[in-house]
Amino acid sequence: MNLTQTILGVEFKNPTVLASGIWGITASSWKRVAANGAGGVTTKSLWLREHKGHPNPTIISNEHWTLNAVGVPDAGVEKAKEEIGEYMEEKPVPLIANIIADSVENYGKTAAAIVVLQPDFLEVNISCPNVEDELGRPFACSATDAAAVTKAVKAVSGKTPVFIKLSPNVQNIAAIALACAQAGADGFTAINTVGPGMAIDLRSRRPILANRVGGLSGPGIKPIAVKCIADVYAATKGKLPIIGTGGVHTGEDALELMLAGASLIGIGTAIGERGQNVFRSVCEEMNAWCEAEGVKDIAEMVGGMHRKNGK
Amino acid sequence: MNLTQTILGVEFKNPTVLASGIWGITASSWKRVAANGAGGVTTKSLWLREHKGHPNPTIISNEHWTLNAVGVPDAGVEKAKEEIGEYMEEKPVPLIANIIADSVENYGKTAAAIVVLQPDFLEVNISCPNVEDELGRPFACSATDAAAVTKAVKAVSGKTPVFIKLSPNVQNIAAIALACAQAGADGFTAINTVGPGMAIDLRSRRPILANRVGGLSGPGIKPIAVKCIADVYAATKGKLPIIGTGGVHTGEDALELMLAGASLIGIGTAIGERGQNVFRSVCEEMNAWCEAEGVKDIAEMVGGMHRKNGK
Amino acid sequence: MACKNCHCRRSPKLPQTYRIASIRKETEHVQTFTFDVSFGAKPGQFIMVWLPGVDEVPMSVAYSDDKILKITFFAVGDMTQKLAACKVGDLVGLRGPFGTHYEWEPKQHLALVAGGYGAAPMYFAAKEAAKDKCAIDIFVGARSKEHLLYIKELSSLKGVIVHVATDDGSQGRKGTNVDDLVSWLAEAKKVDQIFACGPERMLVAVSQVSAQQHIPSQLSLERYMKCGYGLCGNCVVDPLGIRLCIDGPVVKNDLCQQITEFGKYHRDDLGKKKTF
Amino acid sequence: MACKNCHCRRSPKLPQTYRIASIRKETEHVQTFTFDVSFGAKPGQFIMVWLPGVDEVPMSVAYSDDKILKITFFAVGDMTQKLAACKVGDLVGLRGPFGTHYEWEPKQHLALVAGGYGAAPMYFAAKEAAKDKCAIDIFVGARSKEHLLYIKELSSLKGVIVHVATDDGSQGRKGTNVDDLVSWLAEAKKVDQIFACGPERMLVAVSQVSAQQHIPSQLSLERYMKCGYGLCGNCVVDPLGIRLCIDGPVVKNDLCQQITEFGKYHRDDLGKKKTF
Ligand SMILES: Cc1cc2nc3c(=O)[nH]c(=O)nc-3n(C[C@H](O)[C@H](O)[C@H](O)COP(=O)(O)OP(=O)(O)OC[C@H]3O[C@@H](n4cnc5c(N)ncnc54)[C@H](O)[C@@H]3O)c2cc1C
Ligand SMILES: Cc1cc2nc3c(=O)[nH]c(=O)nc-3n(C[C@H](O)[C@H](O)[C@H](O)COP(=O)(O)OP(=O)(O)OC[C@H]3O[C@@H](n4cnc5c(N)ncnc54)[C@H](O)[C@@H]3O)c2cc1C
Ligand SMILES: Cc1cc2nc3c(=O)[nH]c(=O)nc-3n(C[C@H](O)[C@H](O)[C@H](O)COP(=O)(O)O)c2cc1C
Ligand SMILES: Cc1cc2nc3c(=O)[nH]c(=O)nc-3n(C[C@H](O)[C@H](O)[C@H](O)COP(=O)(O)O)c2cc1C
Ligand code: FES
Ligand code: FES
Repeated sequence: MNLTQTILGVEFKNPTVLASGIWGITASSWKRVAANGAGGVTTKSLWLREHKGHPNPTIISNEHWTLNAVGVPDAGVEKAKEEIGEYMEEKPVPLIANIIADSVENYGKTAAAIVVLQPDFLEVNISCPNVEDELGRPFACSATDAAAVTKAVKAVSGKTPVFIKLSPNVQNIAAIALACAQAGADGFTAINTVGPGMAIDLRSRRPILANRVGGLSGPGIKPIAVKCIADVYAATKGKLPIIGTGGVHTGEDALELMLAGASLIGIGTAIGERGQNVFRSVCEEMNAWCEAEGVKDIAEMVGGMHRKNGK
Repeated sequence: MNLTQTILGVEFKNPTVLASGIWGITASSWKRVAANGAGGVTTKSLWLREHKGHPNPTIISNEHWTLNAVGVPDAGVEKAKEEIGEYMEEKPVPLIANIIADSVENYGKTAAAIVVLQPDFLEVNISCPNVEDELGRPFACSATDAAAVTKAVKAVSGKTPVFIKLSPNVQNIAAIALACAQAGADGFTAINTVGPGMAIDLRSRRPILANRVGGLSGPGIKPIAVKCIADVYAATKGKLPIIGTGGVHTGEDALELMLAGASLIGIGTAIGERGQNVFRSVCEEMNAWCEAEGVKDIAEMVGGMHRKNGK
Repeated sequence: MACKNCHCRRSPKLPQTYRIASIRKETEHVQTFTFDVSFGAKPGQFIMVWLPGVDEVPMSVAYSDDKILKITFFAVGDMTQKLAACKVGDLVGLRGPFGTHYEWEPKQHLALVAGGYGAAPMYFAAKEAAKDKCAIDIFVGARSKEHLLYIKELSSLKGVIVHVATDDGSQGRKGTNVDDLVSWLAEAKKVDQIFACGPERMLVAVSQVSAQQHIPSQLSLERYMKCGYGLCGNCVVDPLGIRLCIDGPVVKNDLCQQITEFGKYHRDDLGKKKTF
Repeated sequence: MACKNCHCRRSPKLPQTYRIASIRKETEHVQTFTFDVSFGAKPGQFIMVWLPGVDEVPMSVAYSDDKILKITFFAVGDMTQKLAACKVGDLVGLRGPFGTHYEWEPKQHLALVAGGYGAAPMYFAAKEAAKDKCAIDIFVGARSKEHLLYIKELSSLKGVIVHVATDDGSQGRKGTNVDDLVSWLAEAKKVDQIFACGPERMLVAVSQVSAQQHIPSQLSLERYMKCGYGLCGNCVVDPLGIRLCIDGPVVKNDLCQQITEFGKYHRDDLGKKKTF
């Protein structure tokens, strides 16, 4: 059974990719994750210039959810050059460079600075719910804003495919995806974290996260990811690839997101529970399920839900 | 330690109330839930006229979430009269009548028909995410619509306090709460279900819910409930009581929602996991925690997060 | 995620489809489906059976062990007729098991009363109770010979005596199975418990016999079920307010006698009362 | 929800505040806080310590049993200074335990090397290893007498020999504790393992000794930590890409020697390299 996925000309040995912001802030991390079986890796969101994150606590979990308000810290493009440069010398698996900025103009500038490092895809984070105090409502919450960012990035991205990372915290994700598609997006990543949410410490009566609120990830959000992926897939008639992300812990979770329309599967929070082997395990579980069900090629699964009889 | 809460003149022997749509479709159910320790009970959403729900499957769960798309079936006001009438003869604990309608006008009509049955509170469900195909975007997603419904209900509700049940699936729940408050709302219930989300069966490649999508409840949504309650409490300066609902399974969960600003605590999905004793258990756990921490009156906890040093 | 071992998504509250492994036509309108999956169900418990795109309905477990699950159903309406049209290999969603089950002590003498598709769960109960060395007399009833179910299977069980009754007398005694039970009991037969599964009017008759003759009984009640695990409230009965997916379907007669709606009405999917 | 018994919210990944039960001032800048809560931590593991409104930082477990937890900390910057200003009864958030721990076999001869607040976890390791009948020589080092930690507690442990070294010779031998270890080893002392906790330059010295003399060692490495359970990636080391909150803080020297950044640089909260 074939787990390889070739997406916009880039070959992934399996559909799992490291989601942005988890683990992956250095070249050595990406290599380690690749060695652990991931089909691709995504960088933490990269800023043009150094950007401070929030004070700790920034990441908290229980068995149902993870709340994070890391606040997208990054040392800026110089560090990205060093790390991506180092990774590219070996490049065990494709690299997706995730970028972020505080204005449409700066998205363009950041994209320009990163695209020269020759990542396989650019992923544009317009959907982080943890920097609202600083940046205001995410660009992903308005079709116009989302399209404007897409256009700015596409203007400088050359041949590098551009994936727009969408927010589930919107009334109509399909409309936003369509606007981005019309502005030239080559694909989507869905979803970024949900909410935001809040957790309070009972004795001190204080929100636990220093930022008070943070985005939800983990198994509790999977149904929202599935719904958003299905909406985006339907809206774009399955023509643009989707990196499905949100609450994937097992091979069956991954297959569910693929049926909804995902071509690749981002895995983040599950690393905390299933450990670094989660990529390998998820692939083994996908493989076992497909073998048992007579699925010969994982690509068959993509968007299956939208076809009559699923085929 | 005192668990009694007196809200707008109505005494609840403890802050737990049965959430709308779970278990409570008959008088005998409300009595049973009261006998199991709930401080109050809420009816399933009542329509003016008979309203069909969705075909099954309508409710599915795993350990992290419950997805439901029951589709708010109801037999209409005649049945409500019979059941509420029967309940009122004994009325072991206060009754919150939850109403729903398909237009601003019908919200007014339904409220008028129900208010004569003398429920303790009217709760107005403008936030059900499972009837979008039929009714369009919930009224709770627009400040104008939400205020219009509030006004229509308040016009006929007389002395019965009106709680508006808010949706978490909005950009700015505070703005919507404020608009309702200005239109005369006496309190809020936050939150209705999240999403909606979707779950797909792998072998048949079909969404499991007949309605394809359904609202999320259960432990996975608690952080979103806490955040929404905190926002509504802050926006209304803690002046309007909030029935905090969403993911409460334990006494500590209940206390967390109270610190965010809830005066009463709705419990729904947890009944599926902890059984009918969940009300009693949650109260015992709240009591044990308060005793250990020297909290004499549960009312002290309400909104604690918003006060300096939590006191 | 519920299955700790294999990270499959098996959760009793989330349906998953399985292929029909084999089909047996029992009577004109009744079939038995076998699935190669273990649900660890006990006699009297039910499963929610989902036909994708159609409906999901509760069905008693007709048989369950560590390898297979069986359901026996009557093609009565839309869902069950479409189910009846399914072929081996077709996908049917299953979740559960839910609810209470029949309970016995080893070596008890049990009288089982089975009407309609109730013969299936009663067969399962008889088979399991026989393993516990119970002595079993089962009273199977039907309109006529062609509608009798599970007679052969029951007859093959050791320690089980099968009594047949048909309304038209085309097989066994003419009359109802409850009449049969009553005359049998009148012959000074002593039983420890009566189990019953079948149409509500049959259950009412059994309930009366049980009360009058002071023989404990367990009856399987059917109400409209959506969730199967205590959330929707559709399966509650008056005036107790208990949910029959949790405190039933199998209820002891003591409890049953407190259900004033028993034999009188049930509620539809809107919660509206429907008289029997 | 994580605690199945009492339905409290105890989860290792979610901080919960506890009252400081007692405070002991160890030196001018070092204090020990005791909390009446059991974390079941092992020597070498760490806890994330949260001061509401300020910051959350990792701290080694100074002691843990089925009743209490202790941390010993140096007031070095904003968070730790504010923590130092706390009084008994004040609330401090704790979550964990996280990471690897020191490992030994019963009856081994262990050499422990402790610099700065490293004396606290080393005391915990010594106490636990002594229970396993290990013979322990511990080499405690500090700038001067006033900065020595846990000397009294260590001296009171049976089977533990305490060697003291100070930079200025104000107590014990003049020089570093690693020099002390080296000369002690030179006197043909055989040890099965070396454990070390202290400033990275001390660890580098121990690592070299360990490698040269072919004595297995376990070293506790510190890197900037946000989550403590493998998500943020802030604690990774080059070129292995391993996360020290998972595969550390205690690493075996074999692994440590593959960490090229060891003794050279670490990364700040932005992931920027900072040379030591
Ligand atoms: C605990 C329990 C165990 C059952 N076991 C069996 C069994 O082993 N074999 C069998 O053939 N039937 C069994 N039934 C009945 C079975 O659920 C109905 O026959 C089936 O739902 C009919 O669906 P339909 O669409 O074919 O018919 P419809 O035309 O939709 O309805 C026919 C009748 O079935 C009832 N029904 C429909 N949907 C439901 C529902 N969700 N829950 C309960 N009743 C419903 C209606 O009240 C109606 O009176 C059981 C019911 C319950 C409650
Ligand atoms: C595994 C581990 C165990 C530790 N055990 C102890 C201990 O037992 N006692 C003790 O006093 N200290 C311990 N530390 C160090 C302790 O975390 C820092 O002293 C503390 O973070 C300083 O915070 P500050 O705000 O007071 O100082 P700042 O002025 O903010 O920082 C001073 C130094 O502390 C480091 N630091 C700040 N925040 C963190 C963080 N989140 N993670 C790691 N380093 C950080 C910075 O790199 C900086 O160099 C340990 C660190 C690690 C990684
Ligand atoms: C700790 C943490 C940090 C994250 N940082 C980023 C980020 O920098 N950029 C980004 O686009 N998404 C970020 N995300 C979102 C994830 O990439 C992913 O979309 C989300 O967590 C859902 O997937 P999961 O449930 O598999 O974690 C972060 C998530 C977590 C938990
Ligand atoms: C099966 C089910 C049915 C529901 N029906 C209604 C309803 O009719 N009206 C309503 O206002 N809310 C309804 N809700 C929402 C709940 O009242 C509650 O707001 C939500 O489930 C979150 O709380 P919980 O996590 O405690 O369940 C329903 C929820 C569930 C799970
Ligand atoms: S079937 Fe839903 S409560 Fe019983
Ligand atoms: S501290 Fe976050 S990964 Fe190690």
